[in-house]
Amino acid sequence: ADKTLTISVYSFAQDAYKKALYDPFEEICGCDLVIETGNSVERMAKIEANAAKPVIDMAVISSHDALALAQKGLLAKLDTSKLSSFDKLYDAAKDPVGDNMAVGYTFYASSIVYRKDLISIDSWGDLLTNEKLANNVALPNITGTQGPLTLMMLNKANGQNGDYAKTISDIGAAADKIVTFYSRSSELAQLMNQEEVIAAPVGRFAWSRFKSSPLDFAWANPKEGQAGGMNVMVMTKGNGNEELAYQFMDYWLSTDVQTRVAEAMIDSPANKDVKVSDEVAENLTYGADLINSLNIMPPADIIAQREAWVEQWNTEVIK
Amino acid sequence: MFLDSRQGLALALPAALFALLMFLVPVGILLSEAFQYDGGWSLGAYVEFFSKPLYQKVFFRTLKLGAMVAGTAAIIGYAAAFCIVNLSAKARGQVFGLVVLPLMISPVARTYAWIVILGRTGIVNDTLVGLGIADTPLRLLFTETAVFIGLLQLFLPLMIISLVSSMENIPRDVIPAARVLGANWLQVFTRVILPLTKEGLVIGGTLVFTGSLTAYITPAILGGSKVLMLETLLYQRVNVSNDFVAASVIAMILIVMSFSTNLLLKRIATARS
Amino acid sequence: MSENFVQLTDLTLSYGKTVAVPELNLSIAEGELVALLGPSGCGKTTTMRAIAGLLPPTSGRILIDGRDVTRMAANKRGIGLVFQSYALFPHLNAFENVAFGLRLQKMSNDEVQTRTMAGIEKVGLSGFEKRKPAEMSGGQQQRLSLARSLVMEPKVLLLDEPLSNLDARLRLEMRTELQRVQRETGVTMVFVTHDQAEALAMADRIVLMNAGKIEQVGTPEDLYARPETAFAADFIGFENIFHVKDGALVSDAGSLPMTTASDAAILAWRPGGVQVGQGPHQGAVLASSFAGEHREYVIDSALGQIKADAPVGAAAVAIGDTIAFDLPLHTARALDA
Amino acid sequence: MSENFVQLTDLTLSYGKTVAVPELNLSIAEGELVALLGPSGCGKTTTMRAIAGLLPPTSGRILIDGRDVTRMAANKRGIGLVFQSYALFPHLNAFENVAFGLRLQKMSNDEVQTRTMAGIEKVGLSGFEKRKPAEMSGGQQQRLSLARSLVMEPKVLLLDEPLSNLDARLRLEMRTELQRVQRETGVTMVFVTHDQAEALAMADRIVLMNAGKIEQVGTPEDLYARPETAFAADFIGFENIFHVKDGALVSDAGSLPMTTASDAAILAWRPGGVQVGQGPHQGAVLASSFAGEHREYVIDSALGQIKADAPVGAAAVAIGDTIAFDLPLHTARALDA
Amino acid sequence: MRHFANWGILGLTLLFLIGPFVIIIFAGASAGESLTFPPDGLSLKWYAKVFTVESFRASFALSLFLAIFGTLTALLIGVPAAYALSRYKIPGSETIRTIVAAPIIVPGIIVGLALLRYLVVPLNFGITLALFLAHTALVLPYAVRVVSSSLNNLKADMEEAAVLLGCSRMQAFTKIVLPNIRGGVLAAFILGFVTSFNQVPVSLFLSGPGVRTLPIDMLSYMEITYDPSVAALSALLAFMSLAIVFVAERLLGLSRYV
Ligand SMILES: Nc1ncnc2c1ncn2[C@@H]1O[C@H](COP(=O)(O)OP(=O)(O)OP(=O)(O)O)[C@@H](O)[C@H]1O
Ligand SMILES: Nc1ncnc2c1ncn2[C@@H]1O[C@H](COP(=O)(O)OP(=O)(O)OP(=O)(O)O)[C@@H](O)[C@H]1O
Ligand SMILES: [Mg+2]
Ligand SMILES: [Mg+2]
Repeated sequence: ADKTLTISVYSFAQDAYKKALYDPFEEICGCDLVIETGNSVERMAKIEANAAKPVIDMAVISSHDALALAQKGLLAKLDTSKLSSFDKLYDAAKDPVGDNMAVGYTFYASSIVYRKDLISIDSWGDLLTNEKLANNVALPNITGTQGPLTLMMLNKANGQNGDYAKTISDIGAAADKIVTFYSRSSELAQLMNQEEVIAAPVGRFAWSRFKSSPLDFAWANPKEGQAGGMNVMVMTKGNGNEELAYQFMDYWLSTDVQTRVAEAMIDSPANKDVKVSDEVAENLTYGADLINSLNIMPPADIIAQREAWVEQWNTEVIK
Repeated sequence: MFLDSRQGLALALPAALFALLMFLVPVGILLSEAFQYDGGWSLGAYVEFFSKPLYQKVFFRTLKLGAMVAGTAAIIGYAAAFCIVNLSAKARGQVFGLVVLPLMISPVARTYAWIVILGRTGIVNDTLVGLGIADTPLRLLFTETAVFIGLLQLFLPLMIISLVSSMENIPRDVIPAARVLGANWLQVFTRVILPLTKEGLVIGGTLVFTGSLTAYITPAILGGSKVLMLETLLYQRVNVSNDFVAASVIAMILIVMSFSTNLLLKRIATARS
Repeated sequence: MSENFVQLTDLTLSYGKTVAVPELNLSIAEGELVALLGPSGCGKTTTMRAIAGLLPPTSGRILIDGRDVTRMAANKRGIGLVFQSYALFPHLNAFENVAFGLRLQKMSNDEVQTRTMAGIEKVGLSGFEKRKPAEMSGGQQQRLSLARSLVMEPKVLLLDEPLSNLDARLRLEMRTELQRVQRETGVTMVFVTHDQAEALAMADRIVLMNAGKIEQVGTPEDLYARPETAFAADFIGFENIFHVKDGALVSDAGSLPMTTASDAAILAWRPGGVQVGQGPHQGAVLASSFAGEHREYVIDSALGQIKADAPVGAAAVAIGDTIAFDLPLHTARALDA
Repeated sequence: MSENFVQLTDLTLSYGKTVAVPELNLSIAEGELVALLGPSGCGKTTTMRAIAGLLPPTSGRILIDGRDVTRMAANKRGIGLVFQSYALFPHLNAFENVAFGLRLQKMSNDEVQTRTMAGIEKVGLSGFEKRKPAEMSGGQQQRLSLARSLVMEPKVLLLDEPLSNLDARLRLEMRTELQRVQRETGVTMVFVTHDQAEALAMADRIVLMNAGKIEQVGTPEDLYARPETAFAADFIGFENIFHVKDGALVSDAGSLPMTTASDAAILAWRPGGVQVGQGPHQGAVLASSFAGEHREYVIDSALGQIKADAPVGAAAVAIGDTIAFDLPLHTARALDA
Repeated sequence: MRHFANWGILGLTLLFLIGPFVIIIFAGASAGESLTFPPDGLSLKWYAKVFTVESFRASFALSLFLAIFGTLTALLIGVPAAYALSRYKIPGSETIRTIVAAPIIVPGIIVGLALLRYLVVPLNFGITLALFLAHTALVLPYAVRVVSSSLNNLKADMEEAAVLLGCSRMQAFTKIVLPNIRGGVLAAFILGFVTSFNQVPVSLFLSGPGVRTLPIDMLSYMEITYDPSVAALSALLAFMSLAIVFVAERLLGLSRYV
């Protein structure tokens, strides 16, 4: 094929995506997909480095990273009329970062995974205060996607009403008893499997790794509720391949593809029309009720405060 | 020695030009960004860097770990190299093969092996608790100890290689001569072996120290964000904060550290004789 | 004064599986100067290293001054060794090389200074104190190595080809110096050489070795005049060696009738013992060379090559010309088969 | 046959700023065998390297067979050089070392085979063809290096201490072989040695060098009997050299009256020219050594140390005893100041 | 007694150096789902899985290409440089030495970033080309240093002898110098090969859609899961490197030179 579309995606479950999304799309468009994978920060850094002459046509990243890129003028404003499935999306997914710079394609919940045979978790606050968790708990690093979510929930649990500085100080005070601040969920899974850590906040998309372990893991339902996040699609500015990119985005958002991806238990759908079995739903962040109950931090809040958080984190937590 | 220097220059130039154009120039441009501060040329970025307590701490930790790894590698390296040199030619080849074996293994995998070994239920803790040396499993992962062990294993082969090759250049009968003149083994080491292998020590020391400073995978995985080193901090500055200036500052610091350590070691080595 | 100051009993020395020296027996008296003589590879260095404690014997014993030192460490034996390869410390200058052993003893800095300087002077290297070995010529290095051992004033001093790299004059000087040291300090010396002239000149007694075994032991005069085996005779300069058979001299090349009968099995002549210019035999001159006091000829005879010395006064014979010669019985050494 | 086959004109040779050989002039005839003699460090190797083309001269010219080769590349000159350090190729066995140069020429494999084997045989290394240099003794390596140059049949063959590592017998054999080769092929040979006996024995002409300069050139007999300077005399064996002043012999140590008057400025005696056992002078014996045909004494006299040879038949004098001696004028060599 | 102490020290050192390798081999042979030692039962399924991951195949090919051709290129320019530095008096030879050795002391991330920003983006160099240049530069210091040290042990008079026997300078180099330093060249090749093959920091930035070195691919695989297949892959790669060294040793007698 003489047409190619270069996309940048998260690296997990590429085999499943290939079956559910890439292969059928290549069939339809008669083009080649070139796929770059990696975690969102690295991919963002490269999009920025290549801004003058974009290599990537279309990328999927976290909503606040999308906002950051948008603010640097690296993204193209989306013409939603070119996305036939746009109306089927949950409202929250339609314009998550404002100005139509991105559309959401999946939601995820975020809560605490813990060893049900050793401990019970009722509240996010337990992470810092439960005696049994001293030297047995890991938290996500503030620089990752999960970090701000945990910060938000700890803030809520301690009734600090958005005074994140105070929450970071609390984490700093407890830092000696925290095994590590992880940056990859796979790393956390390894640590929990070798019993280095018995509880830690984690995104729902990683749950399957814990569920299959011989150890007794459970997904907490803390009284503050679960945190939530969304991953979005964006298009780089001036990539010259817009038509194909729209075609691909639309295909990915279609009920067909979203259902296939959901049934493979990879991504939870952002398309309202997707219907799945209870058993599948159990593993996903599925359904309007659940999605509406999630504590979601506006991307703008994260972007605005992150530098300050990292700064404070570096002085008080990492020390 | 052939004296036609033009021919010599022609032979050396391709390598020098390659390193210069394809390597030093781009790196130099990047590093020069660290001298851009508030729109002009200044050392402001460096002042700012060293004014942050975390950065100071990371700086000194990196220095300390680098020195400790190099020092320990030198001690173990001498013992091992001396044993290797004393082996028969055949056994020497085989042992040498085993020593360089770790170099063949991806550092990624090597480091993950340490996660398994140093874990709460890993072999080290099992042994310590089993022997009654420790009551409860020690927390080794994500500590400086873990990073130290990982780096040591990573770079020890380089030290052994340098020391073995410089020990082989010790003239044949010099050690027996010292023995016959009344030196015990410690004196043989300090007065004969050490001065005669200092070149190997300088090369090995520089390789290990520089390697420890600029290693990325090991501190990233075994230390995580709790044991930041300059290289992992550099990565964080680039990737998380897009802060190229701080990254350049850190890179420049690393280069200066490596370079001055090399000079210092050379100086010490030549001053002694 | 002990007759058995250094005593080697059934000493077997090997490198891995190859036996270099099998079952050696040798006694050396206190204050004696013994030369180990023998061709390259016969085990001279090997024997020295064993005495010094650098090569553990496979079997047998080494006694020094009555004490069994077979298992004693090299640095405890109080033995000096001048290495064939000098074994100087390349990182130390001449002064520090000589001072090395002294500094290891509890000795004041002043004394180290005095004794080192004296040692350096003895070998004629004053003024070279600051030079590194690499900046000295072969002969200077050899002398430095000598000085390094001498200053230690060992009970036994082993010297492995200590003069091989010196030119004739320097060699004579160093010989004199070694003999003086030995006389003055009464040290027992064993020195190795492959040069018979040196062994003859210096030694009280010569031990001639061949392929790891002792071939003959005796005074220089003994060995020079009365070698007991064909090997010894050949090595010591009786370069013309022939079997006697039915009143004729026989070699691989042919035979020559004898003028006087002899009942010896083997007869050997030095080049100086061969008479040239007149005699019953004839041969072509293969080579001729001037040697100061005499002229050396190689003569192609019925017995093969014969080496003969002619007084320098005699008219020189050109190469290729025929010359008359004799092998007189009175200059021959008779040997058993 | 050219009288000036190899001609060095005002040749100055330097290492960086240090001049090793200043303005050397020397002519060597075709087919001549010349020895470069001189103490260590006098510039012998340096001169050889310049002739071979390995060291570009600072100034001056080198002519070979009438052609100026001063700027000619070393591999074009057709000169052979046997290195003092052998310079064998460690990765090649003995056969391949010798065959190396032949293989570079357009020559059939058979011929390479034949000539190489012949060369190896000449130096007595048959059977060692498959050995690597590291598996051979020093003397064997030296002979291999010789063979490698000989098979090339160069016009000029330079040999830098080609026999230094051989023992007396082997050395004689190799000397004979070198003389034979030279006679048969008529090659011009220049060889370096620090051993006067070797120079005397082999050379047609000896060039005696001292500190980069030529001290004397002459036939062996010339040099041996008639050295012209004190340095030459000393080097060639007139080891007892004294100034003549007011009818007495004078040295740094003292003076001794002469029995016969002489108008020479300097007189020199070989040890063999000194008469011992009887004579007007007395001295204590400092050292005494057996040398086969004679006994060498070092006598402590009013002139300092005197070296003297006594016939071996005479009764030996013990060290420390007094001995009578004379310095007869008829055995002395007179020299200018 | 000495012998015993000798092997004692060596044994402990080797245990420390090789222990992790043994763990990797066995962890990769686990029948369980996660990286553990001792493994939960033995099976070869993870070793088998390695061959089914498509991206590993592509990135292995890229890494192998870089390691082989990057190292060869480094040797191609590095050996003459080492030769010139040890045999000629060159003006500024210290500067040349420093320039050539510099890539060792520059942090890899900076190298990757610099090449990306100043070669790839403005000059339109492809990522593969940039990777190739970076790996060549990284191997260059090893090539020059290792080859230099074996050249220094090689006496210059052998080349002179060869020239006098009729060689040109070039022939003297190929017939005499090269055969005698082949151990050094081989050691440089192996050192360069493993350095390049296992290089991570430089390649962190120098990767693009479809272009990724194997270690980076392994790292990103581990973003998703720590299953034992990465251990299995590492063990396989180490065995591959060992096989290369073993063959080299057999063919060229490496141990005589190291
Ligand atoms: N390290 C060694 N390993 C194996 N064999 C050796 C070793 N050193 C010497 N040999 C062998 O032992 C024998 C005796 O060697 P040694 O060095 O004692 O000879 P040498 O009499 O000193 O000869 P030279 O006059 O050449 O110095 C020789 O055949 C030699 O090849
Ligand atoms: N590469 C060099 N650099 C500097 N000086 C040198 C070099 N080679 C030799 N020399 C000096 O040049 C002088 C002559 O040296 P050369 O090697 O020609 O001596 P030689 O007569 O061959 O002595 P030997 O008998 O010891 O071999 C000596 O003073 C020596 O120190
Ligand atoms: Mg020996
Ligand atoms: Mg010389």
